[in-house]
Amino acid sequence: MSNLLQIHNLTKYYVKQVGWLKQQRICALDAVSFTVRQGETVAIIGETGSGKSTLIKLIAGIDTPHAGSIALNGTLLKPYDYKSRCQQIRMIFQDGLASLDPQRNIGQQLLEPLRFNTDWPLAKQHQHVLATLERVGLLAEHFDFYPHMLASGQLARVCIARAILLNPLVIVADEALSALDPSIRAQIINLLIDLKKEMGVSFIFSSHSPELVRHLADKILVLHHGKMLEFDTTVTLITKPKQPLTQALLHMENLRKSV
Amino acid sequence: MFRFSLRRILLFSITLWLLSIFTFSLNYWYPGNTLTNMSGVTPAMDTYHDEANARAMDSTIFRQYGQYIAHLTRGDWGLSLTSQEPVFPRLMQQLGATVELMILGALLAVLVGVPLGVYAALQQRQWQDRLILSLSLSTYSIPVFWFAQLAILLFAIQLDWSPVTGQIHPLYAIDTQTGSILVDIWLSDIPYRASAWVNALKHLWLPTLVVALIPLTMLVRMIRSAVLDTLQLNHIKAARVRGLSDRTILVKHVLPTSIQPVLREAGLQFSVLVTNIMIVEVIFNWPGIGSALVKSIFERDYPVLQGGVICLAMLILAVNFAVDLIHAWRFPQVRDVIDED
Amino acid sequence: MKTKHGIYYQFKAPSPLLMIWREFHANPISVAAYYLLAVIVLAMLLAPILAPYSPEWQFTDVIYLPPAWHPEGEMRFVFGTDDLGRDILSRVLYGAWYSLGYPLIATFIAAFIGTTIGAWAGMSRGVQSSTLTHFLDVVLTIPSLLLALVIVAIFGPSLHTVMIAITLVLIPQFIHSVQNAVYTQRAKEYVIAARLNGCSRSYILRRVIFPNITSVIVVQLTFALSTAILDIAALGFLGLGVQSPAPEWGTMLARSLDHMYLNPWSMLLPGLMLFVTVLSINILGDNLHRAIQQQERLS
Amino acid sequence: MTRWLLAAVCLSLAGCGPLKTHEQIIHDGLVYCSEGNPESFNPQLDTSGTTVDATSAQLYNRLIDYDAEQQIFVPGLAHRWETLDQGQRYRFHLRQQVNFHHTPWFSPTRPFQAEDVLFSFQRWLDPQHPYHTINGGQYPFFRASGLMQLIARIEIIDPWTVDFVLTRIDSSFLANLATDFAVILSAEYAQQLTEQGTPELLDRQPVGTGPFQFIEFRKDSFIRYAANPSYWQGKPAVNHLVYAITPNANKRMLKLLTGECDVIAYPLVQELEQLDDNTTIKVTRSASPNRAFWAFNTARPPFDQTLVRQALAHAINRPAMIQTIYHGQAQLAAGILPSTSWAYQANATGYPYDPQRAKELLKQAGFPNGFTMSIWAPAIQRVYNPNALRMAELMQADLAQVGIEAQIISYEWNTFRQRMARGEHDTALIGWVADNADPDNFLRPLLSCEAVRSGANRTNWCDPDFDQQLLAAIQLTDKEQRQQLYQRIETHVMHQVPLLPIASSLRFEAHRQNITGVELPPYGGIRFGNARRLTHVPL
Amino acid sequence: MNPILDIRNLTIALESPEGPVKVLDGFNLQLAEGEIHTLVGESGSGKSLLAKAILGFIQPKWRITADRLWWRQQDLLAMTTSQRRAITSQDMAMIFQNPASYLDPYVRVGHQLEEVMMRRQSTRLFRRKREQREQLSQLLQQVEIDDIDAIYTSYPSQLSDGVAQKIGVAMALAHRPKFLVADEPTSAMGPYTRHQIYQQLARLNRDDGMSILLITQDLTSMMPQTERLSFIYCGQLMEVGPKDELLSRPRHPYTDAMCKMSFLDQSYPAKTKLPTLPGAIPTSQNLPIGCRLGPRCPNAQRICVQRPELRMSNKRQFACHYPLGDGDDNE
Repeated sequence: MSNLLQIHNLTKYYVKQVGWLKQQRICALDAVSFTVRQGETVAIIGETGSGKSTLIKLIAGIDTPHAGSIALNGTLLKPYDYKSRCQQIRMIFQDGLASLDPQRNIGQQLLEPLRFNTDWPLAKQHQHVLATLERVGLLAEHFDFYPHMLASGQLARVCIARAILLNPLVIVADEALSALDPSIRAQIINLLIDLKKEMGVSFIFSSHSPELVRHLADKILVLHHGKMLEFDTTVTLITKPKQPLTQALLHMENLRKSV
Repeated sequence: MFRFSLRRILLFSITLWLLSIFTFSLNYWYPGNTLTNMSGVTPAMDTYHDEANARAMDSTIFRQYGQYIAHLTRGDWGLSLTSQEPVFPRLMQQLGATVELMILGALLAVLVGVPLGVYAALQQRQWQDRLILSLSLSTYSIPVFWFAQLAILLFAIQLDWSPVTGQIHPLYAIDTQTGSILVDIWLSDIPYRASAWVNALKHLWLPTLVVALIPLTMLVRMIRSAVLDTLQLNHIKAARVRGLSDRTILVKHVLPTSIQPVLREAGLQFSVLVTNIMIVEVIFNWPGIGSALVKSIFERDYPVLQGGVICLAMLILAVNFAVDLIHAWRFPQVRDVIDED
Repeated sequence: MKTKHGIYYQFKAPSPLLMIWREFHANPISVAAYYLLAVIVLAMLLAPILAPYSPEWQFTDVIYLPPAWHPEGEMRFVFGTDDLGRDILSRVLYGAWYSLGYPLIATFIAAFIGTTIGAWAGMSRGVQSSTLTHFLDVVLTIPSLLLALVIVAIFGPSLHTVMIAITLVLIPQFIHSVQNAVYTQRAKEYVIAARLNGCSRSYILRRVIFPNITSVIVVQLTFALSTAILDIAALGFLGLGVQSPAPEWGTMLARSLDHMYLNPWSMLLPGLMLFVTVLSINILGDNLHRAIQQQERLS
Repeated sequence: MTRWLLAAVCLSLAGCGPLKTHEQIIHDGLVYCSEGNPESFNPQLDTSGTTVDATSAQLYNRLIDYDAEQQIFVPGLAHRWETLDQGQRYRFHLRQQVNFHHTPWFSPTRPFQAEDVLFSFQRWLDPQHPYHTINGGQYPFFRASGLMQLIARIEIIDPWTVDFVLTRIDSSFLANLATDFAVILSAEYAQQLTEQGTPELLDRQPVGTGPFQFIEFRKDSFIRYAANPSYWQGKPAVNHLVYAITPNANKRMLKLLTGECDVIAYPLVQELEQLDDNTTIKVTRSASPNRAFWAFNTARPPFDQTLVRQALAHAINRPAMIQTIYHGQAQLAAGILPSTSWAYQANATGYPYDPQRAKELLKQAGFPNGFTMSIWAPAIQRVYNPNALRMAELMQADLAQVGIEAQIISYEWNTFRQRMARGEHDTALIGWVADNADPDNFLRPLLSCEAVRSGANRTNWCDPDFDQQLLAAIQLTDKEQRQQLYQRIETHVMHQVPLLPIASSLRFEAHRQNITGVELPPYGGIRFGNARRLTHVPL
Repeated sequence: MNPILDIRNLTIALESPEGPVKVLDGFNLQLAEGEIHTLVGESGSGKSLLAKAILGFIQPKWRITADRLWWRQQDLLAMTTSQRRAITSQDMAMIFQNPASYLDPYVRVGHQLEEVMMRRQSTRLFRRKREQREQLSQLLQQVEIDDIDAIYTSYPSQLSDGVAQKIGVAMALAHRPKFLVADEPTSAMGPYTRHQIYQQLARLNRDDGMSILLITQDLTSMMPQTERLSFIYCGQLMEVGPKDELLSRPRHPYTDAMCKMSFLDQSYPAKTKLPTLPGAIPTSQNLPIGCRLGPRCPNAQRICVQRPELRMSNKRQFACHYPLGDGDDNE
């Protein structure tokens, strides 16, 4: 397997006013570099405020980095060039309800990426949307539904449907699973596992649940205060973590069991 | 706070500057002679040429603007075209009368509106709440000039609780110093001060009521919804769980939090207040800026009109500036939010 | 029911706008206000048919006639006559054009211009937008009536001037609220999602943001309309608005004050019409606002 | 604050009546609600009724006065006068021990003397006089009435005797001298002001010999006068006289009802019946030699065409106006002279309401499709016209019938007059109140070429022939002859119609029942010198 | 030993357009003094409602019935509101999810702390400032906040989630309650912060003998020190019992599924599909009849449309017609 996504030296900071006239840079992400192979699942872990969300946003293209580059299959991705990026990198949003327009029904919103990124006839677009809905375990009827009428699990499925519509190479997700109820989460995890197997897509997600990370990830990236602490395969990190923080983050259940 | 204040002061000065450019350009837009519009000096007067020189009328527009500002800051706001009196001293007296009405109206609106709004919120969906709400919505829709006339008919003519117009019975010889009648009585050395007070208050209460009415109803509605929103907030529930008494919660947490959005909208309410004052002054023959402004349009007395516009606009901007500072001082979190954009 | 997943869901669901409408319709007061306003607008449109006389026709033999229900009234003048013997009913009906029709036109023009500029400002970022925000904040604090007075002073009182003044005065309000609404919308996840879908800017503005701020615009419309009506009436009242013999309600009111002791009817009627119109618009706006909030809370 | 408000409300409610001192203050003074700001505090400078009402009879005296009831001249500051040189010289013997007002800005060192008479007249007679150009330099009444040409010179015989030498015999001289405009100012005060370098204060901080002295004027609010303690006819009964300026007629009436005004100017005619019923209010009606007319600005086309003017005269329905505007309380005018004048012509032919004829005349004049014009109408009440704006609306509707689109223009009273004097109007609804009984006073100030120059001729109509005839009429001493001549003149004028007479109205005044002694001389002005408040009746 | 909190057959019904909906249906809970009890329920299970009912924050539209709602042998339902408030503020406390939002954003943290502390000594109005300050710093030290001065003058928005929750704990502790309800106190936090908070709660339990009722959505964020577990689904109690007992040998299908879905069973290989409950959580308008798990339960039969009895079995209780495991441990 080749290197699909190369992330090089990615840096992002926020400017904060300290006193007057004095500004302070707060690094959200400090020179993070790693590569993702095709079909690989990478988990990003870290405490709150460690830069997980920033990294995901940068890869998805919601934000632009102050330094560094993201390359896909060797070509650099330009910032704000959503048109080319969205066919290759898609994002699953955490909050299904918030990421869907309340004024339009599910079908209209799922047609959107096809309309702007394919030159298919409308009938084919429709067909594709219906097929994708079925693929994520929804029904053709859901095409006409408005977001507020769906339950949280179904919304998560719609979000996944939106992400896979264009057959992307990479899917990113920011804490997409942690807010779900356990019984729903399990269904979604199963769906993701299925889809990954079918599509061979690379999956980058962030989570603070060690169990989930261990269950899904091939590789784990540990972030702390915007710096990359470790990046290695799951097995290596679980068995031989170099950093104590990695140990702590990944073995929380040991603490849990300890009492 | 210091940084915030500095930014606000800067913004305030820029606004004043824009205002000055606006009023300066108005002189050219008004029909007639620009210099006359600016200074009240007509071509027929001997001083016309001196004035034209003093205001650099034959020079570039920038120098004219510079002279305009110089005259403005010097307190030389020109002569009234109808009375040939200097505009500025008279405006200052009228400002006193306007500000008096403004302060009393605002006080009345706050003192009645806030408790009423809070009460309505606490009685949510009870009949009291519905009554207050529907009353305030109806009152809010009454054209103020109509209401003022009805009030005069009722209170002055039918009930004789109040005189029809004016600041005080004209036979009270109160020297006009500030224009605000209560202050003037206080400053004067007449022997019958007490009855002058009573008489002035008899004249004052009806216009004050009319001026306050619409801001009051706005306040009731805003406070009510703000309190209702606040009551839904987590920290209020938490305070209750922590065992604080209802009174403490209301006074120390609900009210301050609810005031915040209301304070943000204070500018809007103040401008409604000023609008009402302009109309009320005309109806009640109140010798304030509003009535002078309207009269000056009839008389095509542009120097007075200009002065009135500048005065009112500056007053509004200053009040907004003050409210901004108070807001930011009281609610520091908001400061950052405002600062960001 | 359909399937194992869909077991608990109803089939066809109303769109959010329809839901707002239903919510709104559930409140009898707002429905009453709605129909009242509809009746007033209809009366305005049909004024040439409904009005028994021309609004300017002077029946000099019957001046100061009280309304028909008054013992001294006459049936042919239902609301009585004014000081020049003109039929008040006809004047009130035709007056609706000045006091409701023209404000409506002004509001829509202002809404169009204001929304366009507001949308542009909301979509653009950085200095230009923040300058505009601050500037608008300042402009908005200046009372609309004061600005209108200045414009009247420049062009002289007439219908045209009043229309220009009111339209100009309303525009900043629309810019402000639309800009704020667009700005808020831009931060919403579904807008970000649309951006990530590769949608064009104009598509995002038209199809994603705009439907979501319709409610804001509608509420602003009702607010602006009541402001416009009251401002035009106030200008008329001050004698700086629409000039006689146009039967504008504010002007009629001001005129009737001269004989309010003798003939209070002629003062009550235009004032009452203003009040009822503005009240129904305010109730409409208020309940619409509440219905929208309710709908947002549900979804 | 709220507590005070409550207290105020409580005080005004039954139970706790007003404080005692309040009654005293009210008892001590009198409030007259006037309709507008005086333009100046010197009636020499202005013919406006508002200025006259506010100043002439209150601040000043004249050499002689006219008693309209007995139709004779009575002594003023001159206690005796005689005619010399067959009527070309008048000698006035002045009253001694008359003092000018003692005010914070002026303390007289000597009583009134011939020097003051000389100053008061020379000021407007002599263009070289240092005070001639101060505050406008227009003396409309004197210019229009011909006094400026009439008086050749004034001679001081001794401090208490002064002679007026005329250029010709003029029967209207004494009448003009008795008008409200020929007031006597203080020469000493003028000298003091010259020294101070503030000559313009002469007409702003006035000093006179009248029953009241000036205290304060606040534009749009009030004029405050105090009784002159050393008035030569005895101190007035009221100590304080306040003119509360209330332009809105309706408000004046309401204030009279609530007792805020004791006397009001120009009550609304249509409300008079209501006021009559009210026992606390008394309305007085008196005949007044006045005329409301519609002046056409003949300097502006198309009003320079007689046909157009005649057409317009036919186009408006004046009888309807008598009903709607005057409520029948006026007389339709046929000619310019009112029926009270001795030169009145009973058989004058007017312009009946005839839209058809108007259209024909317009067609003849070359305006078959009409034209656009403006009607200027003042926003305040006058003796001759209680509601000019509404009258203008009636006319607007009438004119629309003959295809003329009229626009109504109104300004605040003083602005209105100033702009009209500059000739900015097309047509104007205005009027005239005679200053004396002489018919000349109706014609010369209104229509002479001299009046065009002074701005008092609202028509800008100048006919030398007409002026010549007027001059001839005034030099006649035989009343019969004069009457015939005036009839000829009037017929001529009515044919030319530079102005269309509309009506003569009764003069009204309304006051509280407990006020007496307010005098309304028929030839304009209002006098408070003898006004008093009857013993206050507690509520 | 009597439980300090004894709840039997608690039912809360809400008014809805379709009639009353039992959002909490026959709930049982016995909490011993000094016990840590974790209540696991997914969204819509009525767990927050339960917390409010215990603390006495009841809205007029709720209809509460119970065989028993006792606090230390006192019937809470029979009390007046003020008595209830007295008990609540005396003996109970609560900490919340999103701690920062539970602090007044416009008041400095120090003032809010003082306010809560002052509540008890309201009679002594003029307490000395220093004395108060000392007490406060003691309290803050207890929750391991070191930078007391900085915290004291800062506003809630300036605090991190962890610190804010510690403040919340400190406030809850201010009047030494006997019983603490923690409503998803750590759900928005990283694993490490969560660990810290739990450590603190555990220490409070150990040192002061404070009973804790932890409410959570997810077994993974269960407090490790917990002694007993309750599972609640759509307002119905599924299973209650000692933690180890329940996790190792679940009798109820729901308990079983929850354990598996929460990766507690480490035997499950990575990247394989998880066993799940099919379908979605019903909304309160569409609650199934009888056992509310019915439509999603792998073992459900027709009889499940009848509400199963709560069965006692070897220190545990469960409500199921077809329990897992053998009936061995049935006495």
